[in-house]
Amino acid sequence: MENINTHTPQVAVSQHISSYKLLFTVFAGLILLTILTVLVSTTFTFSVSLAVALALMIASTKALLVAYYFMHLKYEPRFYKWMVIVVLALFTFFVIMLTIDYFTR
Amino acid sequence: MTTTIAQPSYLEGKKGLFSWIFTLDHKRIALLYLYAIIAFFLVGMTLGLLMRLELLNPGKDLVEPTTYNQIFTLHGVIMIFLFIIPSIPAVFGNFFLPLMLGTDDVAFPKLNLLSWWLYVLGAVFALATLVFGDGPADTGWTFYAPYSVKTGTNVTMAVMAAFILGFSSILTGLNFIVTIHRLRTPGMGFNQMPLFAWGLYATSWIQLLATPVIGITLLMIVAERVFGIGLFDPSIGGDPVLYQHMFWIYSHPAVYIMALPAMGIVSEIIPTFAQRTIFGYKAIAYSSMAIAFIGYFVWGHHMFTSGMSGPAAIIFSVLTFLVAIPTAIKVFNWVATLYKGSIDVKPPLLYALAFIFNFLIGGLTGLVNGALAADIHVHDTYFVVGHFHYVMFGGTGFAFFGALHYWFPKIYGKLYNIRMANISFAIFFIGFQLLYFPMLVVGLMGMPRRYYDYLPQFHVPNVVSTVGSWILATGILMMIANLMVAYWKGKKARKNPWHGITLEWQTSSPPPLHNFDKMPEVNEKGPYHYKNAMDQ
Amino acid sequence: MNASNFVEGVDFSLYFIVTISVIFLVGITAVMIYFVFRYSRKRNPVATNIKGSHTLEIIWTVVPTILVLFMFYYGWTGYKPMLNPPDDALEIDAIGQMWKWSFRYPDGKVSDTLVVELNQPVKLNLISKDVLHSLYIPEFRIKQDVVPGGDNFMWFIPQKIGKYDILCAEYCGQLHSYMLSAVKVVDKDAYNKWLTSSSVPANEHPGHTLMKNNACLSCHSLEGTRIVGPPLNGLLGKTEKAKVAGVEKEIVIDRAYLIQSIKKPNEAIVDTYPPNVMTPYEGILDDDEISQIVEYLETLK
Amino acid sequence: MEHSFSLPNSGHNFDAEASKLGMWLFLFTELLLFGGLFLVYMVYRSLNHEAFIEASHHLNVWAGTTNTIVLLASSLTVAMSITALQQGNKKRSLLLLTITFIAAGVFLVIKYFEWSAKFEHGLFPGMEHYSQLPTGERLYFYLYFFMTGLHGLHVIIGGIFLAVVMVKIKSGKVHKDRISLLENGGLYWHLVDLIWIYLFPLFYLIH
Ligand code: HEA
Ligand code: HEA
Ligand code: HEC
Ligand code: CUA
Ligand SMILES: [Cu+2]
Repeated sequence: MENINTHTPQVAVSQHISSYKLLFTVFAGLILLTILTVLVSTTFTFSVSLAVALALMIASTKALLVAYYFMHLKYEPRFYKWMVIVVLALFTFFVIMLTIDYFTR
Repeated sequence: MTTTIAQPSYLEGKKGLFSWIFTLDHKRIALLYLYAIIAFFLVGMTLGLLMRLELLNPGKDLVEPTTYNQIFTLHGVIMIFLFIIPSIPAVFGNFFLPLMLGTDDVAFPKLNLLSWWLYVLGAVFALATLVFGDGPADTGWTFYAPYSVKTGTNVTMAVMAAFILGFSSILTGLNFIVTIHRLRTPGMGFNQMPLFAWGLYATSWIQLLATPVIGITLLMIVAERVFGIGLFDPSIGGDPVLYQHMFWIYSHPAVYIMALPAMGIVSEIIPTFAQRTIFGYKAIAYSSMAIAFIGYFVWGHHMFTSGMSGPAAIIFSVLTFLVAIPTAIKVFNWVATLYKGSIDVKPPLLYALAFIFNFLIGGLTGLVNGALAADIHVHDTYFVVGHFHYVMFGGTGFAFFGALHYWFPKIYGKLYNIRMANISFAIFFIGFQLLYFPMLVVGLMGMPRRYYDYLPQFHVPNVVSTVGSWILATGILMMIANLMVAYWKGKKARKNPWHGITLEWQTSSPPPLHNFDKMPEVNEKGPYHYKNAMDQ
Repeated sequence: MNASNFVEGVDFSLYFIVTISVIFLVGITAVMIYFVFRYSRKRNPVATNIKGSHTLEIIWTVVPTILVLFMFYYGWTGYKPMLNPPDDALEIDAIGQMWKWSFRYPDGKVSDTLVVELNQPVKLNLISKDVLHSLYIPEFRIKQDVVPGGDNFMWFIPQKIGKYDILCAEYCGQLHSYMLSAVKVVDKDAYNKWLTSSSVPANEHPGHTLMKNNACLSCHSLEGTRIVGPPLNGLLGKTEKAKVAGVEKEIVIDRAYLIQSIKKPNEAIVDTYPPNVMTPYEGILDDDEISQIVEYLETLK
Repeated sequence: MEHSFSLPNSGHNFDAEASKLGMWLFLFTELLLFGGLFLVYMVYRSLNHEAFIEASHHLNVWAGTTNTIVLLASSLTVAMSITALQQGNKKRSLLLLTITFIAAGVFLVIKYFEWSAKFEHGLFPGMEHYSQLPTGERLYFYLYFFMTGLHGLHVIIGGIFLAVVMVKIKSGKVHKDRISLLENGGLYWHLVDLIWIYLFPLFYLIH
């Protein structure tokens, strides 16, 4: 937490500029993943839990790409990454606790 | 050296209603909150008093059952959403966070004003239930489905009120986090921050991350009422218990929204009146974060009798006990701070000590609630009612009034009558014990809460409790009167009447519009390093 | 002897926690007050700055941690048996509805009070017809929510002859505090005698019995006083105002209307009464039963 | 000589980092707002598994896929418009934002058609057909409307946000060296996209 901020914030924050090429590459990846997830769910038959896991994994990869490149998370100070991790961990804990209750009834 | 042209104080600047209700100055916004919150507190307390009157004897004393149910719901909603959650952060956090950080405002002053307006809007919604629809909600402040979906009273509006107030709370939290990260004065790292700021920091994260969950849950209740069929309805495969999960995912962390700022206040008052550095600064600071974090994972302890699975119950119970540890650490450090201090017993310190005592009873009864077997017996009885009044009112409420007495000279530049403050404190304290201790007893005897009427064996404790409520009311009214007298004709207060050394004491009383005439000096050794006790 | 098999476990966890709590409460308060006097400004004009102590921090982290883990443990051991009813337990349906408890025995007998045999384990299947309730027997130290659509249960072994209160501990609306009943623990002979006796007065109209058993009477009076719902005497032929699909209408009450009012009360909301309060009894009562009730209502003047 | 000093880090001075931090914090609250709904979804799907699969057949996978691609593309153009403005190319930035804006429109139009199809089949909570559905399927549709509805609302809010940004870019209030507002608009828009990334498989792709 110490590293961001404190003394001279009025100075403009250094800006990272993402190249169009990078953005396009990421976009292409996102489209491919979208097609993949549709294909996986419509053409193959997996066991239920595997299908859900796959769909969520692909979605999470996409989300990561969006956050990392489109939202510039990659270039943000470490503190931002920590915040995101904490928020996701928190949500995961909610999921785990609810799962424990509902699946051991 | 200090040949500054003194600016006018924030109270003197612009005059007129609009200069207040559209102000961007954090100090004026804080006062707007203060007046609104005290007003709602009095309304809530009047409702509490009515309940006690009704419960004086078994059978009907005063009101009809439905009215009683509406009264305790409104009492709960007002006390939780309009009083205790905003109380310390919105009033003293707004006023003193920027001062303590040595800066001139919060990060987003306009957002701050918006929060206040949302608060007012939410309050209007909450009170409008008195007039519109079929009267105020009669569900309890927990709005449990399916009753909250079935009842004819105006639940929709009450729930909307809570939703809007939630947003107000989120924005305050957001503002404080950014303020703390961005606006500390040069030389003040996180570990040079006053503990009140730490308390607010931990609180803000809870406000930010927990409140949206209840927001969405309450929207589901609204949708359910509007479409007449919905998500928690078992006849379509839904589960009413899921509502409870969603509700408590927010509402348990919310109890730490109430407690952490209060603990911050106590951590300010004790070193000032002991004139020595606080014992275990880091332990107190980090335990706030620990409470905030663990506090997210214990919500299930409100649902031990709901039919939750055994393994889930175990985990929630263990975690509940673990969340008590950081609190214990704080208590021990406060007491240790008194050791070898040079203690000046003034009203703020009395409130802080009373906080510790009451919070001990509240917290320790919380442990009874957290134990599975014991909670099966005491759940939804007056024991729980006693528990939460001890922590919320005995804890946070006392800390709120302690803070008011501590910072009153800074806020208004006036000093109150100390003797009167001590006397009203004593009456307040005694009334409090008489009012709430019998609740613990009658709860263990098995009297359920939210009862309009009760069996004859519960009579005696209820009488004691009601009598206590009158004594308490006397004390509070005396206290408020004393402060009002001080506001009109109190002696002028010095800049630093208690010899505190956090930054807010370095500016004049009341502070100038831009907070400081002179750059505040940060104490590199930490915010409570007293050089020599009496040299100010 | 304790009133039920759970008293010991629950009370032990309670006493254990309360004892430790009292020790801490008294100890901390005493130390606090002592410090305030011993180090008052008069006695100790110059304070000593003490920044902290790692040893102390560790002690007062570890000791409470150990204590609370014991508290947890005793809470758990007292609670665990509540999850596991014995196989030979007598299963009784405990039905909660606004605002009445009723108990249905395996042979079909329905009763307002729970009568159980001494030392015979009993399992209550908790059924709710409308909102949440919670069946609470303080003397037995047990409580469990009654969730609509859920399948909660509770069990116990009554160990002492006597009569104990049953309370509703989950808020369920207007008459929540009147949702009371009792459990009567009797010996084997008395139990068997009670089980075979008929609780229904010989000359009672079957419709009346049905109304008693289905909680109608907790909301409706039969002689003209207003409780939660409208009084049900002298309805037939009466004209009254009601909202049908949101529109005010004058209704002349006939048989069909009464049947509809029981099956789907929300179709027509009688003026000045709240909607959604009465449970739709369609599916709870069959057509025969409803016509018996209506027959009975017709006899009331 | 000290009478005019300005406090450092003053709240009244513009602080780009603060506004970005504030925006991220706000996004977290949005995430948990939807997070609550995802929790409800999770529990109900696990309790009513077959019904959810059955009900999902009423949804058109192709409409969903198209919308996913539209939204991803709009995310791309927002990200590009930031790059453009950072490089000082105001015109291109505005053009890219216009495309984003149009994409938002396309998304909403497709959603509109999907919703009206469901309305025609009476699948909206409270409608005739809806109330005859088996238990579980009704939950599915309730959640479907609630979650995509809330998401749609966010698309609209995001669109308005971007429109405001466009006006400010035009008038020169937002420019190369003061880009925060555009960045924040972008962040918000990406969040809307992020949520859809999860909604899509959870509602359209259960088989
Ligand atoms: C300010 C608000 C506040 C605070 C701080 C707390 C603090 C705690 N609460 Fe409380 N609680 C409420 C407000 C609060 N609560 C409310 C409003 C309700 C009811 C809601 C409703 O249903 O309407 C409630 C209900 C409630 C329940 C549900 C009861 C039921 O309905 O059956 C439980 C159960 O576990 C519980 C537990 C605890 C615990 C373990 C703590 C702990 O954090 C306490 C920790 C503190 C201490 C333990 C004291 C200090 C420690 C020492 C001096 C050290 C020595 C101690 C040891 C040996 C460990 N609370
Ligand atoms: C901070 C929170 C807070 C505070 C301070 C209080 C304060 C009081 N509460 Fe509290 N209470 C709650 C929060 C709080 N309460 C909550 C959350 C619930 C649960 C609701 C639910 O179940 O849903 C509850 C429930 C609750 C119940 C249980 C109801 C039931 O279950 O049936 C009771 C019963 O006695 C009660 C009593 C009181 C009393 C007597 C006070 C006393 O403090 C009041 C003392 C009164 C005065 C000090 C009056 C002084 C003022 C005047 C005399 C008026 C002057 C007027 C003007 C100048 C305008 N409360
Ligand atoms: C929880 C409370 C409650 C219970 C239990 C209840 N009712 Fe009602 N009843 C109401 C309310 C409130 C109304 C008025 C609103 C309405 O018309 O739906 C009502 C209306 C009625 C009416 C229409 C009266 C009129 O004047 O038109 C009839 C008939 C009736 N109930 C019969 C019954 C029967 C028979 C039972 C039991 C099997 C029963 N009720 C159980 C609350 C209840
Ligand atoms: Cu039934 Cu309370
Ligand atoms: Cu809790």
